[in-house]
Amino acid sequence: MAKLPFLIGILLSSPGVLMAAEIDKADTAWMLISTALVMFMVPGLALFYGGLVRSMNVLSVVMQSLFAMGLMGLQWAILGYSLAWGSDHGGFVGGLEYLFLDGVGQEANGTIPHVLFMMFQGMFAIITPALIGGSVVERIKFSSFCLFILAWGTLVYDPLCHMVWHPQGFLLTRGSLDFAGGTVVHISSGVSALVLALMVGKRKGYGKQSLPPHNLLFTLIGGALLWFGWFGFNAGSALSSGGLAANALVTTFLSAAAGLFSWTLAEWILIKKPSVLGALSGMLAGLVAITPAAGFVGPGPAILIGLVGGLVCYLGVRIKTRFGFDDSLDAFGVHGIGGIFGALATGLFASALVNPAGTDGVFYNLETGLHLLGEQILAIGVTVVYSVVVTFLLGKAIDLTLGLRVTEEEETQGLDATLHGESAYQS
Amino acid sequence: MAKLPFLIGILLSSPGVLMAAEIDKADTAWMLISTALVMFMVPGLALFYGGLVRSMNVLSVVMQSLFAMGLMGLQWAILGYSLAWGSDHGGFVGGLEYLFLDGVGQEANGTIPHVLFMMFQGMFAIITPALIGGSVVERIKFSSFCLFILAWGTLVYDPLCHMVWHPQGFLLTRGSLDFAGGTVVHISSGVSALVLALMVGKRKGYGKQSLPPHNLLFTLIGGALLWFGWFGFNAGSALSSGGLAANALVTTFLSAAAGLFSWTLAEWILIKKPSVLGALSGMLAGLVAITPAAGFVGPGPAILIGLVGGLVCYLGVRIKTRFGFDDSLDAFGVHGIGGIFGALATGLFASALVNPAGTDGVFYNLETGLHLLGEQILAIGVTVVYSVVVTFLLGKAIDLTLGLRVTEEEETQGLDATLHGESAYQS
Amino acid sequence: MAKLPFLIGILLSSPGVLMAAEIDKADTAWMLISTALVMFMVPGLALFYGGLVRSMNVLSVVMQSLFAMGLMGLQWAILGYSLAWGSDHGGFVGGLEYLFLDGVGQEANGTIPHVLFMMFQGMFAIITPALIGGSVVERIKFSSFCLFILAWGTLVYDPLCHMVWHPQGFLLTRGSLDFAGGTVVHISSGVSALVLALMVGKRKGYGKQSLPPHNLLFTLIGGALLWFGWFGFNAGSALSSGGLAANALVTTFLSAAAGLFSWTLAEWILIKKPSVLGALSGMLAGLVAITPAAGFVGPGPAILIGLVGGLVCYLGVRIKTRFGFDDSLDAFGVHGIGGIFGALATGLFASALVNPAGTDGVFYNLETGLHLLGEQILAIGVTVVYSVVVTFLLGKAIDLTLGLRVTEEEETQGLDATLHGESAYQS
Amino acid sequence: MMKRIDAIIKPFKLDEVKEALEKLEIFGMTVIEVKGFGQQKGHTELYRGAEYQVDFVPKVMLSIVVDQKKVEPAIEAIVNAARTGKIGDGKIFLSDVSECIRIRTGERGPSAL
Amino acid sequence: MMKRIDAIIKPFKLDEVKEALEKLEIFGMTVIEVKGFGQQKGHTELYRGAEYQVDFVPKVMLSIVVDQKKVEPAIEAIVNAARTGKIGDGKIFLSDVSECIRIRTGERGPSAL
Amino acid sequence: MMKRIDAIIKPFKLDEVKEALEKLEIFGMTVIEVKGFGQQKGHTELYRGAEYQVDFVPKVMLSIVVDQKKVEPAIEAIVNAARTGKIGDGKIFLSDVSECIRIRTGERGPSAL
Ligand SMILES: Nc1ncnc2c1ncn2[C@@H]1O[C@H](COP(=O)(O)OP(=O)(O)O)[C@@H](O)[C@H]1O
Ligand SMILES: Nc1ncnc2c1ncn2[C@@H]1O[C@H](COP(=O)(O)OP(=O)(O)O)[C@@H](O)[C@H]1O
Ligand SMILES: Nc1ncnc2c1ncn2[C@@H]1O[C@H](COP(=O)(O)OP(=O)(O)O)[C@@H](O)[C@H]1O
Repeated sequence: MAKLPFLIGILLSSPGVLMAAEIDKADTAWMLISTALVMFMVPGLALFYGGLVRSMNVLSVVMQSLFAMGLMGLQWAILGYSLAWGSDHGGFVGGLEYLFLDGVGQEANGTIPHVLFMMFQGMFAIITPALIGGSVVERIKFSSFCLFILAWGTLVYDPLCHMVWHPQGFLLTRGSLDFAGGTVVHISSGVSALVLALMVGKRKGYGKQSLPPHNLLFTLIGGALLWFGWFGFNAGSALSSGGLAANALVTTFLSAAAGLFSWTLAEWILIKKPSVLGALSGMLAGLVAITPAAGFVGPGPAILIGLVGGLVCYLGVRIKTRFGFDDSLDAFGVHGIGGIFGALATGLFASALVNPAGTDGVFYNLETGLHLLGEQILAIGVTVVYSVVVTFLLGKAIDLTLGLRVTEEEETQGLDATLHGESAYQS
Repeated sequence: MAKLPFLIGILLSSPGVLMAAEIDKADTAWMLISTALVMFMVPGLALFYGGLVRSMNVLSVVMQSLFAMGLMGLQWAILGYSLAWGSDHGGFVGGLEYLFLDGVGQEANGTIPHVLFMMFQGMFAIITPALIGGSVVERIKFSSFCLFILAWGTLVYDPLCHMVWHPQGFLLTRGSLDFAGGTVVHISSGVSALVLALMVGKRKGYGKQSLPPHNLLFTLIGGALLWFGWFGFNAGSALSSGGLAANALVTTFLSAAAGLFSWTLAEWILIKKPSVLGALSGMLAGLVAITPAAGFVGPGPAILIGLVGGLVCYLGVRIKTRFGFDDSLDAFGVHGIGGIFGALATGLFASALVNPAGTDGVFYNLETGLHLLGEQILAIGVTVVYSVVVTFLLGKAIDLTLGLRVTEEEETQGLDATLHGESAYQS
Repeated sequence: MAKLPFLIGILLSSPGVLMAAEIDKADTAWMLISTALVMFMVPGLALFYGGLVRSMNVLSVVMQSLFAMGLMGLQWAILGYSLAWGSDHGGFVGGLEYLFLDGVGQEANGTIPHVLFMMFQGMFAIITPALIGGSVVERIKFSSFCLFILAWGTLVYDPLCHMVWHPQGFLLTRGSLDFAGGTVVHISSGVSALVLALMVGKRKGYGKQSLPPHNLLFTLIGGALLWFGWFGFNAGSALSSGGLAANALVTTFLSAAAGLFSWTLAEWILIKKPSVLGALSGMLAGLVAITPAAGFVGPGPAILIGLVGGLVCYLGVRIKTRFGFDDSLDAFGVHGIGGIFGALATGLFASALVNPAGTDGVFYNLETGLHLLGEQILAIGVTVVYSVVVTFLLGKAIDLTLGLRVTEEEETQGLDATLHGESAYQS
Repeated sequence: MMKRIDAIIKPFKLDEVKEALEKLEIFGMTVIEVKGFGQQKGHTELYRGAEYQVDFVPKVMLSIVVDQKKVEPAIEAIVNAARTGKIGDGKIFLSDVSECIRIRTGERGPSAL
Repeated sequence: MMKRIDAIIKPFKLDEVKEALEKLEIFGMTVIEVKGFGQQKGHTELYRGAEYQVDFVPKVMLSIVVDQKKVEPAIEAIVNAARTGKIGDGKIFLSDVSECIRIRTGERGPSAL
Repeated sequence: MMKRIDAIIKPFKLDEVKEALEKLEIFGMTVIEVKGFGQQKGHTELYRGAEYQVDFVPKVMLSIVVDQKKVEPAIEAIVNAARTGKIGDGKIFLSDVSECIRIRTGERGPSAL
């Protein structure tokens, strides 16, 4: 539904007359910069994650995101865009007419150039697999990780994107709402990250040594790029300039601010120390939680979603100490938990006044709201089950062939030197 | 006057028909990105300041700006926006109709969605109190700082914003000009920073040890974010796309370049060493100085303002060695002095040709110019006196209750470990 | 040709009626942010380069780019814009009517304010000389470098910009295509960097010691800013929002992704270690290679240009080990080689379908293509010869007067301490 | 008599060595990050597709001053905890310390350790 | 005879110790950043809301080679300047140095200090 | 008997000193980054247009344990390689090492070097 302008464009025009739709230069200006903003999130993620590991592994972590830009960028142009956005097949996957971007040009798609729509969507297809890396840092084989995200992007992300956002996608047509990627991006990557972390196993020394972040300033810089870029991610998902984009930008900011506030406060009260990593994690939790809701809820609910989202994720990352798995950088704790919370909250707080293309959630209209909530739960369920199953199969296949994990010696000496032939720092 | 489109919107339409005004998508696109740009300045400030302190305190400094995002962001949504931009009360403060953003939606306010106008203004309300932190780093209690900025934002920033920018604000209606916050942002925070620094006292070792910056690269990155974001700050203050925004962007760049040039040259001539911190400080001085003038003066005067602004602030930061106070990161020396200089320069160089909503300054029309200059001086005076008095009262109140300063042991061991339970770096 | 809107604006209107042309607010919004994006590349370059040198010289490298902002920013406002974009003199250089930005105001130039066009172009005039610094780091005298780029900007960049982009520039009127600066920016700076490196000589210890990068994370951050900013650089060169800008943004992204991919893969296959610096270098190679082509070729060819561009530059940087010169940070290897490759590739892949202001290249129409290719080769030749000759003369003149190189003691102790009186890091 | 044990070990063995020493009730030590040259050669690193040799290997040096009678048990504990059997496991050097002073109290000799 | 004084102190005491030594006309010394383990326990740090114990404490080690006759005054000066009275003030270790050479001139013995 | 040579030198001389020692077939050494105070004064640095004095000078300390008979050649090699003739070239300190153990094998004495 977030993709409404696109939907209208498609519905009103057979492909042959797509060129007839008109490009709006102001919408295009906003989508140009939004696309650039989402791209900027990828190095943001690299820095956010990179600062949190030990210095001997920082480059290996950075490389996961950086190389995803090349690998998944090309995959999207060659195959992924078509699988996600090509003509519908049963509500699950797109056709192959856009292979190698065939027929994707400057003509209007909605009110922006088709090629720009393709690229904006492509940035989501890059960052989503990169998110997964956070749970398996400091021990996964780089070659196996590359193979995994290539297959995962093709088999998980592209079809999910179709189901949730394509005008004939089965989750969209049933009525679930996901403005900018609660299910497609965060839940899918979050739960896959958990499965992969379980398969790869814990880091050597996990639970015994402390493995603290080596440079929180890089994490801060990464967090800054993520927050900044997220405005493009969420407000760009309006696919146009105007009131809806403005609403999405404002809800995005307020939820992030509220998440930052509540997580930090929780630490302050419980442990007496409000920390920078806590503030950044809360901000991230707020951003994740608002993602599916940004264009369907108003500023007030956005603050609530952020406040609760921060607390929910705070608990989310504490789970692992209870269950003893090593989701090293909390890809599941933040993106999985936060994404599920956000998708549910959309069912509660969505308002047709904010976005006529949406529905009233539980708090505004119990009838439509309960139906919406049901669809949200279905969408979450489909995303979780599908992601978990495919990730497990892919993980097993790779483990049995290439192997998922580096040797103990490589892990001990650090992946930067052993896999990438580099050291991040020289004194 | 910088807020003219808003002004017209308000004047022409009773609140009931505000929805009738039309949203311009191009203006909205520019304001969406401008809002994001100003947000980006907050982590920019965190990095700029963070790099300048000792490594054991970097996180505590970063946290001042970061937490302001949560704290002041929520304050703005709940109360601040209404105090600043609600219906006028005597020219001094706004009413309470916008409490909890009630009635602030996607309807047009000028030519952009109201909610977006609110958010753009909100970013100013966040960064201004964060600026104050620069004078009291490495020794102020975090809890006291939070309490201080919360009260200061409510009692100083919000009313000042109303007086200077609200269409019925008393300084605006009298005729003073402040395009993007020379008085509201820089003078207010700069002089408050000075007062607070005097109340908190000097850092242990100040004047005896050297206390050098621990990482100038982070300061560079912060400076880059600030410069980049300042385009949104100043050119976004046109509240529209077009010639005025273009003029503001160009004057902003040229003044910063000129300030960078003149400060560096001063060092080169006087000490034979042109330094990176000098270049960055000069850039900042140029940006501060042009802020009130950006949309009222042309490119030529902008260069002059930058050149002189760089030199004035260079002297400004040297004052403290004469008087022996510890404005640690020169919040007063740069923002206070630079802001006052810029507000005066606006009175000299403003031109109605550049912006019909402005007035001719002294160099273009002696009559209107002298009147303008008088109003500028009045606005400076009001800002200085009001900020100093309230800051002093707040500071005293907090000092007598919570205490403003950490213990000597906390100061010695560093605030990161003692207040925030973190270390920025692990080798 | 990339500057077509400008061209039309000029042709249709005598200077007296230039004000009559109309400003498009959406185009202006996009150009405002594009200008900010290109500015952001300058600190990006500072960080990219700064991370690659030894820690005792990082500030001296940063300062080259930073001070260029002040020096070349003012040069552009005072003289450079007029030399490049003033009324034509023989196809080689502009007149002096715009000295001190006289007559450069908010009136339309094409569809954007003239003053904004001036500033967008100005960012190119700043970053181009800063690129040269990469070949002579860790040993060039700062004063000599400043003098050199001031003269080089005036004598090389400004006239080249006129020849290639001004509507009456002789290379443009003959028919060569350079969308965003393959010749003007990359080839000119790349070959000049090579000449200057030969004149300044190798770093002490070069070839014997390893001189490894001191902080690859700063290089990553710099790379991120460069990639992000390059969207403004290339897509902003459409000087408007819409299909052409969208095309340029997409080709820019895809070529960078492809270059990142191919360089990394080459390392992976040849040395078994895919490195972060390799990925970043490949990305940069892809960006450089697509620059002249971005608005003339479609997404498919962009991928090819990126893939081959990555490999070509990989070889390009290996040349120096064969020939034994010290192009320290590969300004020639990446910008020179990549720029030449890109300019040729434009002759092969340009398509009038993508941009009616362009021509069909060799692969689309052999006749027009071969002519175009000939013009591309001519443009390359003129740029190379002109840049080499002037750089050599300037270098000699400076060497004989000020001297190009620091003393051995300064080089040994590091330029940060000796020339700039600073250390980047304190533990 | 007190002895100073300078043990140069692989960095990731630090925790294990520390634990082994604590078992001997040796609670005081000072740790220095160093670079080692020896039979263990450094690795190759990349610079834009070119390989170069990194000569040094990151090591950690533990400096522990102990009473004479704890020297042999300490050495044994370090050797056992730090050994991987591969080249580069490191060395232990022993030297004499003629006096030890605890700054806080001014007390001297083994009891100040 | 020359002696080597290795003093491990709290980092923020470095300036004061240095000044105290300069008063004794001891102008040469070498400073190393180290991590200390001892009775002074490290602090707890946070990682996403979880606390963990940091074992080491940042310390500074001064290595000063002096002529025998300056040993006692130097120790006294260090102890006075570095003492805060709290656990973790540090230690001073004394050992023998059999020779000293000034690289610049090649001269040997105490005069080379 | 084994001796420990602690040589404090200018950082950029490290490579040359290492090469000179390798010519003597001394392949083992440990390198520490240190800050030196001495006759060589630090430089002045800038902070926003104000100058301040930086007291310390970055130095590198080489710690090399060698057999008695290699001591003099080693000293000579270091002096020659590290000398620039300017103040601050550094010092060499000699002390006794009573035992050496190779962790990997447990072997002791000079053969463990
Ligand atoms: N003669 C020596 N003097 C000082 N340190 C030494 C000496 N020999 C070796 N070392 C240190 O011990 C470390 C390990 O030595 P190495 O020869 O690589 O392996 P091994 O310990 O297995 O013999 C070196 O990296 C170096 O730090
Ligand atoms: N036996 C030892 N050998 C080497 N260093 C020691 C020893 N004991 C203590 N130290 C160093 O001295 C520092 C201070 O010691 P600690 O026991 O914490 O307090 P105190 O000095 O008050 O007794 C430690 O952090 C450590 O660096
Ligand atoms: N007495 C000393 N004890 C320990 N280190 C010393 C001593 N004197 C000098 N050093 C070290 O040697 C370095 C060089 O000494 P300095 O007096 O500057 O010059 P020079 O070596 O030419 O006499 C100092 O920076 C310091 O690290």
